[in-house]
Amino acid sequence: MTLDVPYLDLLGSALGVLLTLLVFSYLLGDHFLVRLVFYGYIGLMAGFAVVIAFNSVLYPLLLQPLIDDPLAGWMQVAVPLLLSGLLCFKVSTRLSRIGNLSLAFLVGVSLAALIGGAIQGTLMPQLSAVISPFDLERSSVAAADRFSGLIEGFLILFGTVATLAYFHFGARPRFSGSARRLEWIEALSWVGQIFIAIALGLIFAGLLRAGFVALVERVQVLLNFVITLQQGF
Amino acid sequence: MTDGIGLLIFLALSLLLVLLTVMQRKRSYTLRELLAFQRLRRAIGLAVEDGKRIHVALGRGNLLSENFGSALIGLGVLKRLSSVALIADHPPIATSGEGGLMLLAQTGLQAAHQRFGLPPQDLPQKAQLVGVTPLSFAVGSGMEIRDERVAVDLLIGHLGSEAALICDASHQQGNLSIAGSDDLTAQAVFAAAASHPLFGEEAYAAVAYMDGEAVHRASLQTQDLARWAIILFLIFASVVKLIGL
Amino acid sequence: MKPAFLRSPFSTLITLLTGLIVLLGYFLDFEPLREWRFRFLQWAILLAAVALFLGVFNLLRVHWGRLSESPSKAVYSLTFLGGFVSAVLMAGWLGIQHSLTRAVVDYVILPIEASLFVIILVTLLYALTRLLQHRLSVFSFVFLVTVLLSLIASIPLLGIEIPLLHGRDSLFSIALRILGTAGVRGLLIGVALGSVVTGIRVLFGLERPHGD
Amino acid sequence: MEAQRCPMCGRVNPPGLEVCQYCQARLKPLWVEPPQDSSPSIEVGSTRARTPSASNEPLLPDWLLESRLDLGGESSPRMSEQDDSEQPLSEEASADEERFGGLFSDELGETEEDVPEWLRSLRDESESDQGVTATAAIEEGSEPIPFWLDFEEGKAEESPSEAPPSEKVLPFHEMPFEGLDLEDESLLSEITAEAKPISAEEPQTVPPFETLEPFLLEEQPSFPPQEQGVPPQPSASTLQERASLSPEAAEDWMSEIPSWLDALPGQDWEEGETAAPETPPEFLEGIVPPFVETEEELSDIEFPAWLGQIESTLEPQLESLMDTLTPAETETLLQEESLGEISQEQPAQSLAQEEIPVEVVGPLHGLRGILPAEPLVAEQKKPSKALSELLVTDKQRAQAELFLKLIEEEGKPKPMPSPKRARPHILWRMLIFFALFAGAILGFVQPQFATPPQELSVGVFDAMQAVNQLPAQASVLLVVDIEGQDFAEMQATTAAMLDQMMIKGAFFVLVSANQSGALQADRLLREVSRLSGHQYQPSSGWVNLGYLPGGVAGMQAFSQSLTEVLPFTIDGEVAWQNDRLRNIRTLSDFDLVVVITEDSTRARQWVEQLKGHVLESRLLFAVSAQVEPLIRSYYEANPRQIQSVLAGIRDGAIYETQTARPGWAMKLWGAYTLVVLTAIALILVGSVFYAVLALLNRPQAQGEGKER
Repeated sequence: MTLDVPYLDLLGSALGVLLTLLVFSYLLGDHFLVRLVFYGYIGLMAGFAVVIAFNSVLYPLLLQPLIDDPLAGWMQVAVPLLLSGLLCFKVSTRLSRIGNLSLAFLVGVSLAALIGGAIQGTLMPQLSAVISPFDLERSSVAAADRFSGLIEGFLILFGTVATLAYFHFGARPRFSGSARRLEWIEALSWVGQIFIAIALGLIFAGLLRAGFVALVERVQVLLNFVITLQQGF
Repeated sequence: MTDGIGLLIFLALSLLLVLLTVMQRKRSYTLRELLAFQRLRRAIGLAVEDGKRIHVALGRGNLLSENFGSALIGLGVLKRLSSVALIADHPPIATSGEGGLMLLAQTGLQAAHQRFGLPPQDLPQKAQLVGVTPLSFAVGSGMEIRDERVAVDLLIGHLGSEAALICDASHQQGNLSIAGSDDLTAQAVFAAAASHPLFGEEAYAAVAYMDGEAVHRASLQTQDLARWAIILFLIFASVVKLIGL
Repeated sequence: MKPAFLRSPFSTLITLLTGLIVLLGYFLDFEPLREWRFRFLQWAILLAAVALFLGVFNLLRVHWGRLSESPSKAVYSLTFLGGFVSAVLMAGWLGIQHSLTRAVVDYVILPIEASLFVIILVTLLYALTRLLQHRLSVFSFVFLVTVLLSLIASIPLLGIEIPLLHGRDSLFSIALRILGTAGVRGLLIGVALGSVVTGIRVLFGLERPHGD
Repeated sequence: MEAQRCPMCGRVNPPGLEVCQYCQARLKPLWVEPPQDSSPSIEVGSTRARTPSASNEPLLPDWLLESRLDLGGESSPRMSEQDDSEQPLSEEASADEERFGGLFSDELGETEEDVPEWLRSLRDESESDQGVTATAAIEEGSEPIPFWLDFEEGKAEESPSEAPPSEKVLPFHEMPFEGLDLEDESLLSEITAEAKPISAEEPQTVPPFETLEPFLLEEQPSFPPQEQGVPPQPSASTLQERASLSPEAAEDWMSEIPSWLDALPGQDWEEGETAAPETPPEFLEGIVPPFVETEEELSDIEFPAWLGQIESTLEPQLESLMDTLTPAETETLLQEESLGEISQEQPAQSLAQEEIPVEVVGPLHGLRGILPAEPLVAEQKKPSKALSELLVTDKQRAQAELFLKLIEEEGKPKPMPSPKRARPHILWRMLIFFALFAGAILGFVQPQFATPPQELSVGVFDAMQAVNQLPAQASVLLVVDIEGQDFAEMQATTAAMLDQMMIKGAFFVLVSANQSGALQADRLLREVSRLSGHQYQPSSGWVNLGYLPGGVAGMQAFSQSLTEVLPFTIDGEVAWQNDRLRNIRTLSDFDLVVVITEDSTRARQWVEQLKGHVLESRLLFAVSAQVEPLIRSYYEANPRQIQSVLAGIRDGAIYETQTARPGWAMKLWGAYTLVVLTAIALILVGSVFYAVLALLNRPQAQGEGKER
């Protein structure tokens, strides 16, 4: 095994190893030291986020126009500056209502992004993707593979329909006081849950695989550190 | 062309929602039973009685994307919970990983206080941005769960694999965790780690199952109708494509 | 109960107008609308960044308040504040790409995050093994079997690759992929539908989850 | 002067009569105990929170403890302390006390304004509408429903004809807090359906307190010795003695510790035992107004509506009962009445004495301030059979018993519930961790266990093709949307590809839609450069544009005009002045766009937002294994929307194998495969174990569920 950690980085590695072990100790339960690590980590990330947001958003959108051309810049940044200023009132409990204007604006744009994004970014592409296997004319697949493609398309269509049926909320009230869907919807949704389970199972397995790599990497770092120490002393 | 279809979908859904909301007053839409919400109602009562808090994790969804939808549901749930829990002087706590969500949560809690004629106190503590990155958010939420005598954890918003840490903290405290998200990775995590996972659209039904207002029932009815329309469209379009029309 | 738009008409109107302008800019190819949409998005991005600042300010305020509480909490808050200040100084003054900042990323942040992912991994495995105990259902069983088979198919078993099981083009992989894709599509369409309807509800002021 | 009602038979007599014309009972009491405002009344129906001392006496109901404290003269401080420290219930309880004090007060001259709100509503209601439940009335008044109201309600609803066999309820017998029942019982208990003759040999006061006596002797050593040995019969002299005690003396006595009360809760009174004490203790005085009323008071008193109801229902019953009596029975009754008259005479004579009698027999031995002889004597009469009985149905009795059980349960010390924390199963978690850890170490130490993946994945092939087609000195946009947690995996996935690009001298532009990614992007290139032996540095090798804010909106804006949206580098320097980027104005100017992400939502968003701005053949995705199920459909779509997908360490390892440059992925591969194998084993073992455990526990859980 070769050493990947340069000697000069030994101190940093030692810190990294210490932090790794401390975080691992969280498996035994919450304790003082691991909390210290977590709070320090949260603080660090908050600090970096603030600087990154300043460099990437506030500076180019608010300050740079003023620096480039103060007069035109003011015209350009007046409204966003006002909105930002109003939003800052949200930190005060008493004056927070003043910030509602900015918040309403932000929510409005967010809702548009939500609706537009969901329709154009998810709904329509996914619908189109379900149908596309049946579009034999535009298909670039070789003729020999078209049949299997069709079978695949049918299965995906059926699975999608069953999965969608699973979410049906409407039900009929029963004498017992409970509410149940129609029998055939229940049956379809039962099939749908199998598809959901498989989909989520695949994603879960992928998540585990990503975790295994993280574990292996940490073990490698620890081993490297131990070997470095052995060689160094 | 697709833009026009998008606009059409938007208009159709809007119209349907408004119509069905009006119609709800005549005939309420019956909803199927969802175990998670049955448990939630019971757990809320117990938590309020026990002087414990309810924790809502709003996630870290970006406001300017479609992730915002699940966070809106989380905010709606928070609003309903605060109405219940304020009576017992134990308002829920909300944690988020996004500044905008924190502001919205604080505004909602403040409105709930005002509805009860109570001065909003400790809003910065009750609705916090606990971390700005997914993992720092999860770690921060976990510590809030441990420190704040929480009995129920509702994870409704955009989360990812880090949600496992929140579910784990909840589990170790013996809490009930009900979790739903728009994110598939988070849903996969919830399938294994949450007490009651909400899959896909189920998370969007949370508010309707909590208060049963006309507009929320109408929402679900709209979704039901739209879903069947989509199913019919998929079948019809597939057949049309297949026969080459 | 009064609808939200009657309780907060001004906020609802602002939300509706901005939302519709941006939304129509999405759907309609009309230049003024597109321009306004772009401008509104820029402002919203700025506001979102300001909101992040306010969120961090809120966090600082909470921890500042905790300094006067019990010593243990004060120590935690002190650690948080220390981390924050050092990060701002490093990244803001020296720069993100400075060697010291890089060292902090490499030797502090990365180990913590990677180790936390290991914790997540163990947590997930733990939860998975107890799944059948918690919820003995068809869903749980299928979920568990899928995870297991997927893991088995991802690596050669002690140097052996089974034809029908291993490989991306094996029968097992194709079957799982098709079934999984169907589930994913159904979930995504459902989520999108829920998002759109929720968005419409709030846009038209039928509900204000963040207000009265 | 208005007509007066007989306290015994309940019939209305003309004004001015001293004895009842029907039953010969005295209508005007010979001695009236002056109202004692300061005398504490027992708390009826209180649900006061337990005091600290109460915890030592689990059987002592709180209401009784409070009354004891009150009698002991320490009520005020204790009460005030409690009110400050305890739950609001305490306040409520003291409010109840006031209410009951008002209800049973001797101050009959109360005006309508003095009537408590709840009582007024009750009266109004019973006057206006007998059918409306009292509960509703209370609810209207936003008052908590007094617990006894339900009992009264039930009683009022009982019709005489339908009434189940009624039963006498003893005072304090399992319902110590029921003020009204208690009152009725004190008022009428001695005259039962069986009409037990009360003789001098029958010490009716003794049995309930019988067991208390030794205790009392210990607690009250100051009593005269001759009194200790006094037989339990109340003699005329003792009655005189009692009557001669002054109210002041009684007050003095009351300031002493009423030790007999200590043991009260511990007594198990048998049902059917002689009910009322011969001389009811003082704390009952407030709840037996009919015995102490003067004529004026009687005329002024306003009977509660419920009582009126009872009377109205019972009077016909009584009359019919009298009609059914045989002459012999009537004679017996008359004899008993005459006996009562005889015994009535002596207390009447002693009324002149102002001293309040001291009880010398029975459990009330040594007590002062007990109710005077007049009521006692009157009590022994049997003016009315029906009125003597408190109509308590079986249902009410069952409810009362249930209620008492509940109270008893409350009184019992309960172990503090252990914090409801789920057992974290630390052992199993640690086992999982160490097993995986051991697998990883074994994989590093013994790499021969693992074999590199042999297949050439179609996705990897397509990716290799796209990279191979890159021109020298190409410009590559790297969208690095990763968190630190996934860095290792993403490095393993992309290292070979990036290595190939570096070999071709590609210049990288880095951008990230999340803040962590902005930090990780630099590190990714540094690490790949270091591990692969390249000399890539910032500026010369790459430009980091940093964080792209705004989510989907930001992505969209970036896709449309990247130079305007991100004009600066992550460190705030001008980005697009770099020589290698002079020709880049739009996304289509890049030779290749690679999206590296571990987030399924962002992966999807990038696909949608880059669509139309980048040629499919120039768009690569390198994603985490968790994103693969989602993103692969875009790659396998027909027509294809992206050039290729590299997913997870496996594809990275295949890439490295194919390029014959083992790198980061292959370095981890051996340990990775062993860890996966270990995990599979753990999942199998753990799942089977817990599933069996669940199956074994299932019948038990079902049984418990059924029991519940």
